[in-house]
Formats: sequence, structure tokens, C-alpha cells
Amino acid sequence: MPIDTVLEDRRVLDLRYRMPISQIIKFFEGLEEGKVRGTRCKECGRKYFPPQTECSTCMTKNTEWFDFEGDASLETFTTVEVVPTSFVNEGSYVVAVGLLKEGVRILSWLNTEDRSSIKIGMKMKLKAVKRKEGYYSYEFFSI
Amino acid sequence: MPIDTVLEDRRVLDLRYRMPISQIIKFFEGLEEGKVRGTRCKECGRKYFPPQTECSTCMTKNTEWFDFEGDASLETFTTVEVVPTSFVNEGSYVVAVGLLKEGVRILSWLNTEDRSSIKIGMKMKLKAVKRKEGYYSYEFFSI
Amino acid sequence: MKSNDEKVAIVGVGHSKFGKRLDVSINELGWEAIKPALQDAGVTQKDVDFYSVGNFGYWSEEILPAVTIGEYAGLSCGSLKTEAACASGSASLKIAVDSILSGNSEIAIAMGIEKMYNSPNGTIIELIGRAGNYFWEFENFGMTFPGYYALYATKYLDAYHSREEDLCEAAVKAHHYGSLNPYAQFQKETSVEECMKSKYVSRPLKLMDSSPITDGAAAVVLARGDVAKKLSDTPVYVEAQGYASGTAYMGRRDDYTGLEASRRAAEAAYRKAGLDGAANNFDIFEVHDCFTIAEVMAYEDLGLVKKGEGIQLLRDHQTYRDGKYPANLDGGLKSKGHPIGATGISQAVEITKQLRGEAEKGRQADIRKGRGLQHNVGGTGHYAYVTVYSRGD
Amino acid sequence: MKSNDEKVAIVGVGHSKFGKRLDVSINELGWEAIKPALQDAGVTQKDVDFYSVGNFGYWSEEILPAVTIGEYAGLSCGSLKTEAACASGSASLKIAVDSILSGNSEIAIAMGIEKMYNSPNGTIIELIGRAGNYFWEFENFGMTFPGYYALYATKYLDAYHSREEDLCEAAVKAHHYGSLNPYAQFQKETSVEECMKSKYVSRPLKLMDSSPITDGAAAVVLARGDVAKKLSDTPVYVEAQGYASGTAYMGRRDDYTGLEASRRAAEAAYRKAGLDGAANNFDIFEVHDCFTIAEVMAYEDLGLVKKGEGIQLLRDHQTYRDGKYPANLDGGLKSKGHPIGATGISQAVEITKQLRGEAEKGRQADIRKGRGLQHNVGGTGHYAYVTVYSRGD
Ligand SMILES: [Zn+2]
Ligand SMILES: [Zn+2]
Repeated sequence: MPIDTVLEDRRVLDLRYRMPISQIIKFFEGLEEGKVRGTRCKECGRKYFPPQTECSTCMTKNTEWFDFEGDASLETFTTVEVVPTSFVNEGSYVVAVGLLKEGVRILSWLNTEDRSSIKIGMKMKLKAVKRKEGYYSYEFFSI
Repeated sequence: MPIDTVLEDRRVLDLRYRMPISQIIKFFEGLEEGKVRGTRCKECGRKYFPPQTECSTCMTKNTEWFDFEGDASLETFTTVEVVPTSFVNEGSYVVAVGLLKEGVRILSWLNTEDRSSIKIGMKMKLKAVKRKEGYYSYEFFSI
Repeated sequence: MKSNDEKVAIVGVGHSKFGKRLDVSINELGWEAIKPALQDAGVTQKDVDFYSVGNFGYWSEEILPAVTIGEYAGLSCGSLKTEAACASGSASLKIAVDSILSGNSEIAIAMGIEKMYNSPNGTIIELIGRAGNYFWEFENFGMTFPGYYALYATKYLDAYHSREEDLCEAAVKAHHYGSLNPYAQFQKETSVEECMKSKYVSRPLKLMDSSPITDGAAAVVLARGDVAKKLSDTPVYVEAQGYASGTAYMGRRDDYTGLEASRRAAEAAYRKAGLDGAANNFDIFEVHDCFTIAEVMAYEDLGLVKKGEGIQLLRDHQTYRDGKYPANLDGGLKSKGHPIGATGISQAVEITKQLRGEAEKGRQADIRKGRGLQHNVGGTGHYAYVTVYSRGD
Repeated sequence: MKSNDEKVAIVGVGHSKFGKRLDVSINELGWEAIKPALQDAGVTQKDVDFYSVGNFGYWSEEILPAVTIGEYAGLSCGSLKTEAACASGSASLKIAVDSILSGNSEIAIAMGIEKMYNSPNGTIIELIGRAGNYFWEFENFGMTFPGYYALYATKYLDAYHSREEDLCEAAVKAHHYGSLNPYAQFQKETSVEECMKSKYVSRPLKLMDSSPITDGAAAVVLARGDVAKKLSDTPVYVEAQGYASGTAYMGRRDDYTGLEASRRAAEAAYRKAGLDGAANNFDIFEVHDCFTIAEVMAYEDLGLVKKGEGIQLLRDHQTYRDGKYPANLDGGLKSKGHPIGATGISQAVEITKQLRGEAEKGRQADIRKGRGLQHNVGGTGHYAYVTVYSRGD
């Protein structure tokens, strides 16, 4: 019997991470309260998203959390048609970068009834959401 | 409800490889025929294990396969007590490095009735084996 | 300025066939590039003082590939692996070049390799998608690599009134030259129509806007200038490298029509090389066209044309061999293939061949200024490496 | 010889707490080392021309960690990640040093980091076990990392009539100094009895012969000598580095009582530094004690004593602070912890502190010659990096 010219690995490695969020726990608490948050350096005023509790410019931990109001305009977007294996249950989805009126840009999914109506510059609302799988996230919504 | 300070990844990555063996297919054919093989450069005489069909010294493909007779002496060994997840069904196992009389060293499992009798310098026999899982391998046996 | 003797030169090049290479192991594939590079340079393994291996890994089984490859190839000098995502090859080049300029080596090898097909496609898509910002982009939003570049494509097309058909022109060019390159993964022409008919991967980017999954390896032998002169009649000098890092998080980029890291890397490269920019100084360009939009942005980020004019350069065929700025005459990442860690070295091999006048029929540029420019981006603008080469004449 | 102005010096060091650090992300952990290094050097991010990150990865989620860390830390200069297994930190140092010696940078950061606890223990054991030769050793025979070093331990104990109790002496020493190092993972003493009672991991090596799983980061700011003088009153010069690669396959090693790559790397380092070996030239040693046996082999491979005499050096406590060759006064990999990619930089930080006279109470060596030696092994002898440091006086 001819031997296959490719040896199928008999060992499998599962990578599944546990990701520390102690320093930014307030971000996740915020999501549960319906709020999306960033941090701001009390010394230089720089706003951070992803939030970081230490300002790399001032090199201090003198930062505070603040809630985004959610008003955003669409900077750019794409509809992901070929999705990663771990997202196959989602179908295709729209990913957008939105500029919040607080001057911070965020990448997340964009929910809309009509994908053909998505236009750069359109107004969106950023909201905390609870996913059907039970975890909290944040997404843009067309308005 | 306090939030866990570690976020458990909701995405999992399975790594399972397919490993090309076209160039050394004769090695695997050999195992099925009960033989363990290496390669030898016809120009400089250098013996290769792991087998390679091209001699990096002479930079030619002028190599040939040869079968090991299997006579070996034990160079060193260990009993692996804490085993990788993908080997948990094996219990603990003895891994040995043996010097074949052809002058090549090979690492593989060492089968013995009495692990306490294993001694550096002892004679062993290298044999092709068919594993219970159905694939072919090669192992040392105490004699 | 440095004399040629004080510079570092490429004195040998090797390039494997790119494609789905399930006929060879990662070590055998590495040897397929190292062997011809050594032979081209006329040196043996003992002459090599250091080697660096650009590799992303994960999709192939050997977790310490620099050493398994070195063992197969008979190299026992110091070594390391480097990763700068899709610019790993350029990082590997930097390390080997600096290793010589520092006085620590006389001869070094920079290689790059990737064995992507050792994993199934699903795993590969997942892995490349993770190469953005895992926690803030992949975990919740399932970003893919085409997805990231699609964000740029959407913005660019909107900002500069361009069409998907325009982007397809880059694919047509790539396939034209790929068809002339015996090492390329795809060796057939394509058309705008065919490109437009291909399926969307991440809108507006289609399969034919995208570089493929590729196995491949490339290697260059580098030598200190005075040694290089003795080894080669046609040394190609690495005149200067510029590099910069962008942000990982897309939201921290301030522009989606070009890569800020590319612009800074290019400026640094020109400054170090003592050149007034890209427009008048090079015979040949290798630009990072992992997607069609990436090629267009590269034209602008390198300063060949102003913002928004890259698309017109394509439309006018000015980056074909007989245009003003011949770019990717080897088929580029799009048609030659894009084995992540090997790409930067493959570009170096191509520029060396071009400057030596050794490119295959139909794809040899006219060499007058004696200089080539390489642009290699890692991730989605995470890393940028720009390298200036010259014949030193 | 080079003048101090032409060399590269460490002008700032930073070191995170080592241990199970599930309180911080990889980016936050990186900052914990980068921030103090910048502050110690008195420079800001804008002054840095290049940074390299030693990291193995796989067990942590960010697949392009150099960029996510750089983004958090506000670094936007060129960068790359490097892997030389457990010697990744030394490879990172080499890249940053060469980056300055080459003339491409004035100030550079070499850092190393690992976030191992982001994966469960089973995954980690599996991953480190794969860091030998996957195809020929892991796939069929399930080698583990302790298993590889156990092959050396078995041979060494047999060849030189030593006992497991002798190896435990290395653990006792490590824990003694670890107890004095506030950054160490384990800060308590141990005894030969306790060590002997610990469970076998891979015979004859026990849990207490083994370095732990560790999260940690370390960073050094490097500057060209003339710049260093202005930044620091106590620059520590990187006088020379030697490096070599061994085989991946254990069967291709010709000796199981020492690491051939270590010997070649050490010879190269001494030669480049113009020194006649290790025995009479150093006040402080950092050696790669991923396992107790590794420390013993290091003594011999570095040439402190002849083959087979390393074990006696341990028995005689000659590598304690007041012995002839003070080694690992920070607790070593065994007690301080071994965050793979960070270890080489952690060693550099330690030697800098020792040469500056800034080590904590009870573990400061007597500095007379003004020189320190670092020995960092990757894999099971796959990579070896040996680095000579001096105060330059
Ligand atoms: Zn601030
Ligand atoms: Zn030969």
C-alpha cells in the first residue's frame, strides 16, 4: 500500500488563553452597566482607547476613567465575508472604525438594517451590548 | 456580581500539522518492512540520521539509503514522568539515546522489563515497531 | 558617505519555488534557498559567521525552525529567528547587515521561510487574523487580515473616487509578471474582468485582490564590502534601511488611506542613503502588495506620487517594466506568492537579480541609476522596513 | 581594542516582578520593565532609535507582541521580535547592540518578555517539549524539556560519579539568593532534603531541579559609548558577545555531559573581548540554570573548571557570593524564575546592578575586576550566547 506523502500529526495543541484584565476591570464593569469607557491622563489630558491605566507619556498612573457618550461618525468599514473558524456561527459581519466625539477612534461591529446604506461619514451610536453567548461587548449602531 | 479578573478566551485555536515526508518516504516504507534506515552520502560517506537526501557538505543529492542492523549501546536515558498532554495515555516512558554500530546516534523509546536494570553502555536492539494506534515507529529494546 | 568597502553587500542569492510545497519539509525548503545562495556566493558553511531566519511560524510544526534548518544546512555559527510579521524577511536582513557593520561578522546569511500549508486553510485564516491586536480586535470582532486592508481600501476608494476595477489593475500587472517568473506561485495572466468576478473576501477586497497562502524560502549571503569585492563581480550594496513601527490597534491610526509607518520608514531610508526621495533615484521597486490596495498605498507612502495619485499611476501602467517606476516585476506578493517570513528576503533577491541584469526574459528592468528600492510592511502597518540597494557604481 | 566611546553601554535597566502575573496583560507587564529602564537612563521614548523584543510566545494571545507592547509604551521607532528559545533575551541584546555598533542607532532598547501563565500548565509543558526537534523527537516520543536535560543529567552523574544530592546543591544556592531578591518568583530558602523529596519530573531531575513557569519582563537601554557617558555615571559596557548554534536533534550531539554550543560561544566571547578565559577575569557570573544540571555544565563549558569538576565547585560552595566564582546571586532561573524570552535580559540587568554595586543586601558581589560574564542557552543547547560586560575602567 503506498504511503501518504504527508504525515498527519497525531498530536494536537489547543491554544485557549486566559487574559488578565485586573488593571482594566472598570472597563468590563462599565459594559455590564451599559457604558463604554476609556481612560484619560489627568496630567497631559491624553485619552486612551484601548484603555490603559498608566500614561506612557507622563509615566504615571495618574489616570481616570471616563464614559463615552457614544456619538460617533464612520471613518471606514468592511464586510468580512470569509470569517475565521471561531466566528463561523456569525455569518458575515460589518466591522467599522468610528471616530467618537470625544476624539477617540474605536473598532467594532456595526449593526445596521441595510448594509447597502452604510456610508463613510454617517452618524453612529456606540453601545455596550450583551451577546447571545452571554458575554458583554460593544458595537456601533446606525441611526 | 464581581467580574473575574481573567478573561477566558472564547476563541480556541487547534494546531494539528500535516508534515511532508515525500523526500524521506523510503524511511517510512522501511518501517513497514521492519527496517530502520538512514541515508549516506556517496561522495563523502557522511551518514545522516535524521535522514536527509541531500548532503549539506557536498551540496549534492548523491545519497543512498541504508538499513541499520539495529545493534546499539546506550549513551544516556531518562524516564519521563510528567508527560505532555498528548501523551497522557502512555504513562511514564523511558527515552534513550543509543549509539548504533553504524556510528549514528538515535533518540527513541527504550522498552525493557526492568527499568532498574538500565545502565549506560548496555547493549540494545533498535527495531521498527507498529504502535497500537496503528502507526509505525522505531524503538530500542533491552537484550 | 561610506566607501563601498565599508558597506555590506549581497554576494549570493537563493530562492525556492514558491507555492503549495507539500513535497518538502521546512528544513528541505530552507536548504532549497540556502544551497544556491552559498553556491552563488562561492562560500561554504564554515565561512558564515551568523545567520538570521525570518519566520512567523505557528502553522508549521518545528517550533525552533532556525536551528532545525541550520542543522539540515550544516550551519553551526550563531543564529536567531526574527519576526516582524510580513516584514520578518526585512528584519532578518537588518540583523544580518548590522551583524556585519558592527564588526561582529564578515559574512552572514539572512534568510526567510514560511511553511504555511503544513496547516489547513481555516487555521491559517485564523492565525493571520490574529496578527492585528488580538484582545481588542480579534477576540470580539473576528478581524481577518483581508479585513484590515479592506478598511483601508474602503476609505481610499471613497476618498479618491476610485473603483474596485482600478484596484484590479494591480492584480493584472502582478499576474503578468508572475507569468514570467519561474519561481512564482501563479504563472498565468489574469484580467480585470476575472478579478472583478472573484468572490469577496472582505469587501471591497476580493480573492483576486489578495496574495495567496504560500510556502517558500529565500536566502541572501551578505559580506563586508572589502570581502564582497573578492567574492563577487556584481556585489549589490545595502545602502540604507529605514524602519518604523505603527500602532497595533487600528483605532490609533490617524489615517486610513496610507500607512504612516511606511512613510516614516521611507523618509529614514532616503535620509540615511543621502537621497532626495524615491521619484528620481531608482530603476526598480519592490513594494509590499499583500493586497492590491497595499500596492497603491505603497506608491504614495514611498513618495513616488502625491496622496490620491497612486491609483492613476496604476491606471496609466506607469509601474510596468517600461513605465516610470517599474514595480514588482517578479509578480509581487500577489502572484509570486507571500510566504510571510520569506517575502522580505525574496524582494532582496529580486532586486539583486534586477541590478545584476539577471532577471528572466520579459521582466528585466532597464538599469541606469543602479539603484533599487524595497518596501516591506509587517502586519497591517505594524512594521515598515524600507531598504535602498545599489550597484555601488 | 575599541575605546569606551566606540563601544555600546547599558545606561538604564528595568525589571518586572517575576512570578505568576495574572494581574497584568503582556503589554502592562512590558511597561513594568520599559518604564524604569527609560527612567533609569533618563531618556524618553523619542530618544530611542530601535527596540527589539525577545519573546517565544505561543502561550500568550498577542501574536505580534513587539508592536502591542510598543504601542502601550509609546514607542514608534523600528522594532522586531526575536526568538532564540530560552536565549531570546540575549538575541534581543545582540540585535540592539549591533544596531548601535552598525551606526544605525544611537540609543536602543533590548527587552525580553514572556507571559506563560496566559495558558494552562498542560499547554506549557506541551509547548516547551516541542522546543527540541518536533518531527523526530516529540511526535513519536513525547519528549519534554526536562526530559532533554535529564539525558544530560543521567550521563553526567554516571560519568563523574555524582549523586542527585549534589545537583540539589545548585537548587539550595539558587533559593538562598532568590530569597534576597525582591524580583524573584520564589523568595524562600530550600534544603537538599526538601529538594530530594520533590517529585521526579524526568529522572533523575525532580521538580526542585527545575526552573518554574514564569511571567516576567526585563529591559535595558543601550547607548553608544560617547552618548552613554553623558547619560550615565555608571555605564556598563557590552564588551563582546560570542554565539553558536548546536544541533536540534539530540542524536547529532556528540557529548551528553556538556553543551558544545556553549563552549564555542564562550571561546568566541573571550577571544573578542581579548581575555584569556573565564577563570581570572570576572567578579560575577550569570549562568543558565534552567535545571540544576545546566548550572554544573555551565561552569565547565565556560571553562571555570575542567570537565567533571563542576560538581565539586558546587559542593565546595565556590559559586556562592564569597566563593571564587560568584554565580547567579539573583537566584538564577531556578529561583528568580525563567520567563523564556526575558531571561537573557534579566541576566543583563543583574550584571549591570552588580557592576554598579546596586544589588540588594546580602547578594552584592565584591567588584574588583569590574567585569561580569553572562551565559544564556536556548533550547537544549540549540543556541548559546555568552556576553562579556565591564565597567570599562
Ligand atoms: Zn499623560
Ligand atoms: Zn557528502
